[in-house]
Amino acid sequence: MADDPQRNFRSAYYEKVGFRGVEEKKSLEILLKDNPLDVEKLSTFSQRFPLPSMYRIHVWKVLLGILPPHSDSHALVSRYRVEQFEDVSGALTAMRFVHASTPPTELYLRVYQLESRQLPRRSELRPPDAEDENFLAIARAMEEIVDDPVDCYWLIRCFVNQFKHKFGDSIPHLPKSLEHFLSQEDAALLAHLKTSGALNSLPYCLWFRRCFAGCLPESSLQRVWDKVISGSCKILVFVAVEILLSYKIMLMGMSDPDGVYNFLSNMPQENTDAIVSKAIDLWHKYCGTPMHSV
Amino acid sequence: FLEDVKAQAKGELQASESRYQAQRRVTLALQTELLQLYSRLETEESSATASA
Amino acid sequence: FLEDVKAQAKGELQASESRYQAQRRVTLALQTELLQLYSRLETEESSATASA
Repeated sequence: MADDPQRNFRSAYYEKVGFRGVEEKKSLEILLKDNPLDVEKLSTFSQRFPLPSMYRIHVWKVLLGILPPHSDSHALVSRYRVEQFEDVSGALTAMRFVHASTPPTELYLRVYQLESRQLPRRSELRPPDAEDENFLAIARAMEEIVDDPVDCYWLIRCFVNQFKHKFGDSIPHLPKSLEHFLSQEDAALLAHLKTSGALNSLPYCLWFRRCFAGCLPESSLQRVWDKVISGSCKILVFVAVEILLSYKIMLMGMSDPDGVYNFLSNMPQENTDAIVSKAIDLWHKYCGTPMHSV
Repeated sequence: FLEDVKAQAKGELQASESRYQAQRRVTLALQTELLQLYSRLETEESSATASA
Repeated sequence: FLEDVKAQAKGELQASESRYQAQRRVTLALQTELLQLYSRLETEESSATASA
């Protein structure tokens, strides 16, 4: 049935205009009524379906542990989270690390550094290093997705920390994994990237350290982050594969690795929703769809 | 049910502790900054005395 | 027994809360000190510039 093109067309269409989402939204609402929330089931839901935008931030906060599973603790814990952020940002203001016109993303970085004991002395302030830049890129994207600054800080912090702790060991292997799946999907493209030397200088940092922050527009990015936050870093590989496949014709015509790098680092912002949809399908095809519960 | 109560309490306590730990880190950062400022002040004062 | 567990959890949370409040008073005091130090430093610096 999955091969029925008519059906595929229809479901793609419904997904686009939001009808298919009605059933999913209902089942998510049922899950969200649980007290305590079943974090496992919420992860599975989020792996399988796109999160309805009205619930996205709430589900992310639960999955990242910013809110505990018990709903009747949410008010208290939210108050703690607000106070913690205000305490630290207030101290940073007193220490003159930040002031009224400091961009929020820089404030978030300083709060994060202070909390993780990495705040440099004020007399030794240096320009952001590679890791700071990764943080800032994720922060800028999160800022586009989340309105409330306190929520935004906590989501960045927990996203970055979870990503490091959970996937830190896997990240270095993702380029190899990309090569593997690209060989399955388009051996000719892979061969071209290899012979031109571009394969070794693809924008891996942008893709696998910043999780496409600054690469995909936020509306597409958040659908990728749904999967990352609910427990998959493999999805990043499939997004990369689909980006390469989408621009195959252009890439086949390029032989300069720097040209390839620059093009992919400043990728056109059209059709990114389709790229992400195809990447999610491909990810389900190779890695299976989580079936239990929901 | 008992486990449930315990889990809930644990969630709240963890958030509260994280808020407390942040205050401790703030204290450390403030102390470092103060120390630096005091030594700067001393240098300035001694050089002011020397030049006077 | 359940009441017991609840009471214990409440006690732990309160202890955490009061530790937080104590630490908070410390950081507020340090921030006040910092503010004073900054203004002293600025006075000294401006007088040093003036006398130079």
